[in-house]
Amino acid sequence: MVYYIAFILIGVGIYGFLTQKNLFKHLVSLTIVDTAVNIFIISLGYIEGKEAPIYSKYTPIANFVDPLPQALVLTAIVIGVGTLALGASLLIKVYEKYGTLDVEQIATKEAEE
Amino acid sequence: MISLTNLILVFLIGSIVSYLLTKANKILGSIFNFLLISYALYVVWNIKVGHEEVLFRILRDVERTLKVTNLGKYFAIVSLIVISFVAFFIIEWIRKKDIKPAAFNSFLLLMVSGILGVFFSNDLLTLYIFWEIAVLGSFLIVPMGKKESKRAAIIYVVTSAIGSYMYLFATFSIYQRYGILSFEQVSQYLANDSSNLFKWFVILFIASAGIAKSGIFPLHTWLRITHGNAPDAFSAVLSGQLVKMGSYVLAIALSVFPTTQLFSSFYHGVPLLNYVLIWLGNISILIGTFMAIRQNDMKQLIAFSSIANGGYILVGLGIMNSIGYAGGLFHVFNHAIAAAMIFLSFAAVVYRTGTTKIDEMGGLIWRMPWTFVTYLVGIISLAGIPPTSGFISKWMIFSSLVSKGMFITLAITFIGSVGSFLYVFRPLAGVFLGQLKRKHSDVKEVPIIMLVPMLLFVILTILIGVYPKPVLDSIVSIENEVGIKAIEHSGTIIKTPLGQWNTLTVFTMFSVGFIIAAILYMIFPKGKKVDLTDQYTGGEYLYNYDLYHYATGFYRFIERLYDKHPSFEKLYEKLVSFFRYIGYFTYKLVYKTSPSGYVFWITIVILILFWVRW
Amino acid sequence: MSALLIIIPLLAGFLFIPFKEKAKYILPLVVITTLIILLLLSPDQTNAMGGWKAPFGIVLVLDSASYYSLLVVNIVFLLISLMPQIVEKGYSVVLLILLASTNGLVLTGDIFNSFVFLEITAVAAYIIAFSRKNPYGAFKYLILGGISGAFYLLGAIYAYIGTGSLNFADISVNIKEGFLPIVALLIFIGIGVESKIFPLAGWVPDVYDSGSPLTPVILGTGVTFTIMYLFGRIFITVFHGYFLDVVFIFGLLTIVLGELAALRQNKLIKALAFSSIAQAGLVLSTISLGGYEAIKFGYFHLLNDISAKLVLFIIAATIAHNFTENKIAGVSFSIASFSLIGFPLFAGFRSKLLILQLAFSKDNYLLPAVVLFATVIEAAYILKWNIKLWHSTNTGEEKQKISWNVNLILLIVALLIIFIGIFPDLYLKMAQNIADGLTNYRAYVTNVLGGM
Amino acid sequence: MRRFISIVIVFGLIMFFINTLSLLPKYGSVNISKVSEAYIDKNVNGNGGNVKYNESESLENGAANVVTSIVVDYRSFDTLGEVTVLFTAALGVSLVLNGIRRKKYGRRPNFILRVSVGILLPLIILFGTYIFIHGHLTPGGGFPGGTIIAAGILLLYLSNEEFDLSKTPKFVEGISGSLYIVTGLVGLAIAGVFLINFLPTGIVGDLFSAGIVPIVYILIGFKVGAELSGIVADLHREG
Repeated sequence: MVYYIAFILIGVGIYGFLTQKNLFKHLVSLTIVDTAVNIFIISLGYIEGKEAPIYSKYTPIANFVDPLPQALVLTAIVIGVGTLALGASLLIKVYEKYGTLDVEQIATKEAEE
Repeated sequence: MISLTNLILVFLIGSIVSYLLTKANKILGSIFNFLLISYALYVVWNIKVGHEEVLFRILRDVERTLKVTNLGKYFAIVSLIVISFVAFFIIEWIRKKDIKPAAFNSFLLLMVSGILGVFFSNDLLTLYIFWEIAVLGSFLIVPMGKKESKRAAIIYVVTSAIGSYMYLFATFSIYQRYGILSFEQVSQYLANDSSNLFKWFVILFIASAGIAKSGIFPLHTWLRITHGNAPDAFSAVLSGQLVKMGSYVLAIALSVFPTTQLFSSFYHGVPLLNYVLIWLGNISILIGTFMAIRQNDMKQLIAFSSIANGGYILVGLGIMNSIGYAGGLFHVFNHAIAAAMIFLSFAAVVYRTGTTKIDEMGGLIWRMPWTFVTYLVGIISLAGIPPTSGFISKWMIFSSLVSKGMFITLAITFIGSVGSFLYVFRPLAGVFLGQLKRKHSDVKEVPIIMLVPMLLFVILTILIGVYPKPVLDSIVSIENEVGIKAIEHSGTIIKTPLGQWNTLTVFTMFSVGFIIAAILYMIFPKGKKVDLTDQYTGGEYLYNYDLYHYATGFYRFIERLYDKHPSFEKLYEKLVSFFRYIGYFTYKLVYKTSPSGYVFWITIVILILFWVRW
Repeated sequence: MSALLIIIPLLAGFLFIPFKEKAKYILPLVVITTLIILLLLSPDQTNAMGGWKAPFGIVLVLDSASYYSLLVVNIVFLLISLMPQIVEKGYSVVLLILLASTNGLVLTGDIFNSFVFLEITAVAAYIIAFSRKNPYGAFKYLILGGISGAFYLLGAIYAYIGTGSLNFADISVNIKEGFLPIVALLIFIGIGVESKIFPLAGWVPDVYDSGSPLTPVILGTGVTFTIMYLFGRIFITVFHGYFLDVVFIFGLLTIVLGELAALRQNKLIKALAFSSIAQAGLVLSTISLGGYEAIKFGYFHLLNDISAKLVLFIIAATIAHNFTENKIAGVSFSIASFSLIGFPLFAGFRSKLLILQLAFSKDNYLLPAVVLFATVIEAAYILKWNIKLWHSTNTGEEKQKISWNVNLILLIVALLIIFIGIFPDLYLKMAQNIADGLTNYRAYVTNVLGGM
Repeated sequence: MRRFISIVIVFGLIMFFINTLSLLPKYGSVNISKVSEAYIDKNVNGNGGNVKYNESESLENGAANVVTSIVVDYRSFDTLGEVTVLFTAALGVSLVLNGIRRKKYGRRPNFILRVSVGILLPLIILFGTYIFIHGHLTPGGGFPGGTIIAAGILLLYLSNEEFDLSKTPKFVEGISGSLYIVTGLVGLAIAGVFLINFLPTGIVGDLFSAGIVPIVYILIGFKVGAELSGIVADLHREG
């Protein structure tokens, strides 16, 4: 069931790309796609009736969910953050140069050069 | 006597040496060039036929070999004669011209090494390698000419690339089908190959390299621009010799792979393939002649004449009976010498006057008499008037056409030679006859070093015109080698089914007539020489001195007949701009769009692959 | 031990972050040390990271293919590090990170690890792609890279679900049969964007024309080779050539449309960017002909293309006007462009000839026709630029003189191109080893999974 | 028109993904892969099996939090790559936004913010350090801990105008990153294998257990904290 949510979220992200004019919204759609992929990865590891993969007082014996997707997601999230940070700073420079973040106006400005 | 491979290596290294030498001193470098090329001519002259050498190995099992054949030797001698004369001409010419002399000399040697390789290669791939080296060498020199020559170099390379890449395609399909590449084996395999389509495809694609290079109909547009704008001395080499490389490949395609045995005869013993090629030759004769009449720039005019003469050679080679084939080969020699002679005289004219436009010049006969003589003999041989060698080859082609009964081609070739009288006379009248322009009054004759090669050409044409035995002997040996019944000739008499032609009697008749005319000219009182302005014309005083030179629009009345002629250059330009538009379209659509465009393309690729895969 | 190739540049990068400007001097040292280490290592060894054996931990595989690819990539980085002129202030640290990530991409034997290194290369490439005049191009590249990274990650996850582990060798051996199409498709999208396949490589012209000379030089040569190697590793060794017929069609499309688009460019760097797209397409379609010979000639052509591009991009980025005052640059530019077109005495001719002969021997008449058509177009625009630069009359506004070390490197690479043109077996032997390593996947699997 | 096309495309894409559902195991009934089985039972090298909290002694990994054991020990090379991505991103941000002066918003931060920062900041910092020190015992670890510290720094930036970390994040980042590699190199020196866990792993669940895992995670905590605050600092700078 969660798979459908993940796929629909990817669809929303891509839809955001295809229709939005403002560049910052593209960055937001990129994050949506990243989070959607992360949700999909996490949902692949879940097993009904099993606990979080940590040995503790409450869960002394191994009765755990699949830990590997969670480890991979940890990395994927940080990569998403890295790209987002760089994208935001690039956008600042784009705004500085073109004075706008709208795709059409940038295209017209670039055509003038 | 050094072997061929070393000769080619010497030229490759020589091109670097001559670069350094010319950097030091222009004249020294050009002299070095001339000596090296004449040494090559000497080596090629007395190399014995059948001598074979292994060169190097590219595709694993097929070695690259060089082999001296009669055909190759004949073409090599013709080319080297032309280049050595031009190299001698360059010694003086290079000093004045504003081109980069060091680069010019070194690329010239690079080109010669390519040419030597082409004529002596024994299989399709070596021929392609040296062909590309020659194209590279000549490509580097062409842009040194006028402003327009930059664009001309590109058109030149692209057209010759089209031709040579079709040739390469055919070479590889042969290699893939038979596993061998050398000419004899290929012709044997082709002979007993069953599929007619493959034979057609192979021969046509190999001939396409020749078509591109010798400026035959579909790929002829580059000749006008390249010859017209290349550095003057080099356009002599370009049209005198490089075009002959194209005829060499055509000769290979037609005679070494004997098309007569490969295909059933279509019309009086001429196979359909030859017939098609002959018709291409005809069209290029028509185009060459009619377009040449229109030209005002003398170099472009002669460029169109090389298209026409390329057509003659193809018609000659295509007929494949003894007289026609011999006529074609002889015409290779004549046109090489005539075109080189004419272009050298133009180079001399430009050396002195600086322009190539016919209507800007006039009356140079008094100032540059020897250049005028070379030009006169050149156009006589080009037009094919008896005492010079040009007539013999054209006469052979006509007689073979008659004996084959191909009357439409005969009619076209006649129109071609009549047309050649017309367009050849235009520069004669425009440049040499008529009034001398005031700005050319101080023009002197070109220095001796430039005159010597021109006059040598003159002597050579008349000598071969009178005594064609050496050329005819080598043509006979080629015909035997290629398996066509050789023409019988003895000394100065050439026997053809339609009668024989004795060059000696004709020459004596001509010289007698010439002497009588000279005597009459001496005896009768000559007209009083009068200055242009000293005449009474109905009360109107002539104050404009240059007005009465009628070189501008010389053949306006003929040009009006076909003003709206279909121009292939415009057609090809449209084609190029069509490709450019596709490029622009993809660039705008895929590369210059906003990020949403990129994502759009990614999703489209996924959907296509998804739709195709499942 | 092979981990050192990744660790040393990374350590240098970390240490030099506070004083970025001075990193310019230690960059050549680091590259030389990695080269020395590489030469000391023996080609076929597998190092498990953290001591955990193959399917469980991450494994770095150093077989003949990755050995020679590393050699090529490190030599390219060495040449670039010897030219501090083209590296802007503070970018040497980014170059160090890029070197670490390219070495990692070549060495890694784990699909998720390759995703991480691909992302490091991508992020480093976004930074290099950015310059004062080109923030928009870098941003577009970031978006495209981000999306392709997401798809690559999805592909990795599907591979994990399909085989139970993330190791290349494990995937190639026991991936469940239904998963291969979906995994191949997603990975193709992920790598396709980086390896300049036709519809996906929208970023190339804007990024290569970023104004800073470093971008086209490093992205066009070093990173392209690594991505092509990764493509070979995944699609041949892991997927056993499963997806290659699709790649063949895309390759042909890339060649034709890449060349056509180059025809109309009026800036030299953009034209060269399209030429590198077309050449990448040619390499990909040659590789996807399938078979040991095809891969060998594909990588041979890639080596020739890389050496020609190195020269062309350096000159196009530094001085883009007449060569009269710096002759050596002019001569090497001409030599590189002749080798690109395939004139006989130069390296490009050899590889084009072998590719044509190979295509014919596989009864594939489409590839030669496309290659020859593309070469005609390429001859047109490359030679146009050649003439324009040699004979341009405008006295270039800034009389930029190339410094001696850049000239020296240009000359060395140009002479190498001619040398390869005459004796091609130096590059051929390298390409042969790469093809060996990639094709016998049984040795790869036993090397990784079996031995520990 | 454009919206309609994009809807169709997105619908096609979702259909593409849904089509792959037939391959995937049903949600909730995934069977654990052989690799994760080994991670959970900590017997990759075959001497693990039935790990029990507070009892099993000197296992091959020893970290109570299995996810941390994967992130830092079994697949520690991934995390090294991971940290480099963040490092490059921070480097990139500083190269792209190489502003000098600190951006002044020109309005004084309101009273509540300035006072509450005094109270909250130590708590945030304490909580962050707790997270990445106990990385191998409780959920979370280097990355979340570092982010919390960076959030604290952000709070500082917002609360007063003059606050500016000049170059300190760069130093901290550089040192912690190279220390992480050095621990890996020490493993290489001792046991000839990069990033091996050369310290004793103690009892599952103790604070000082699981060999180098906590040390590495603390270093990562510092590094991530320094990098993210570096990014925050750069974004606050002019230009």
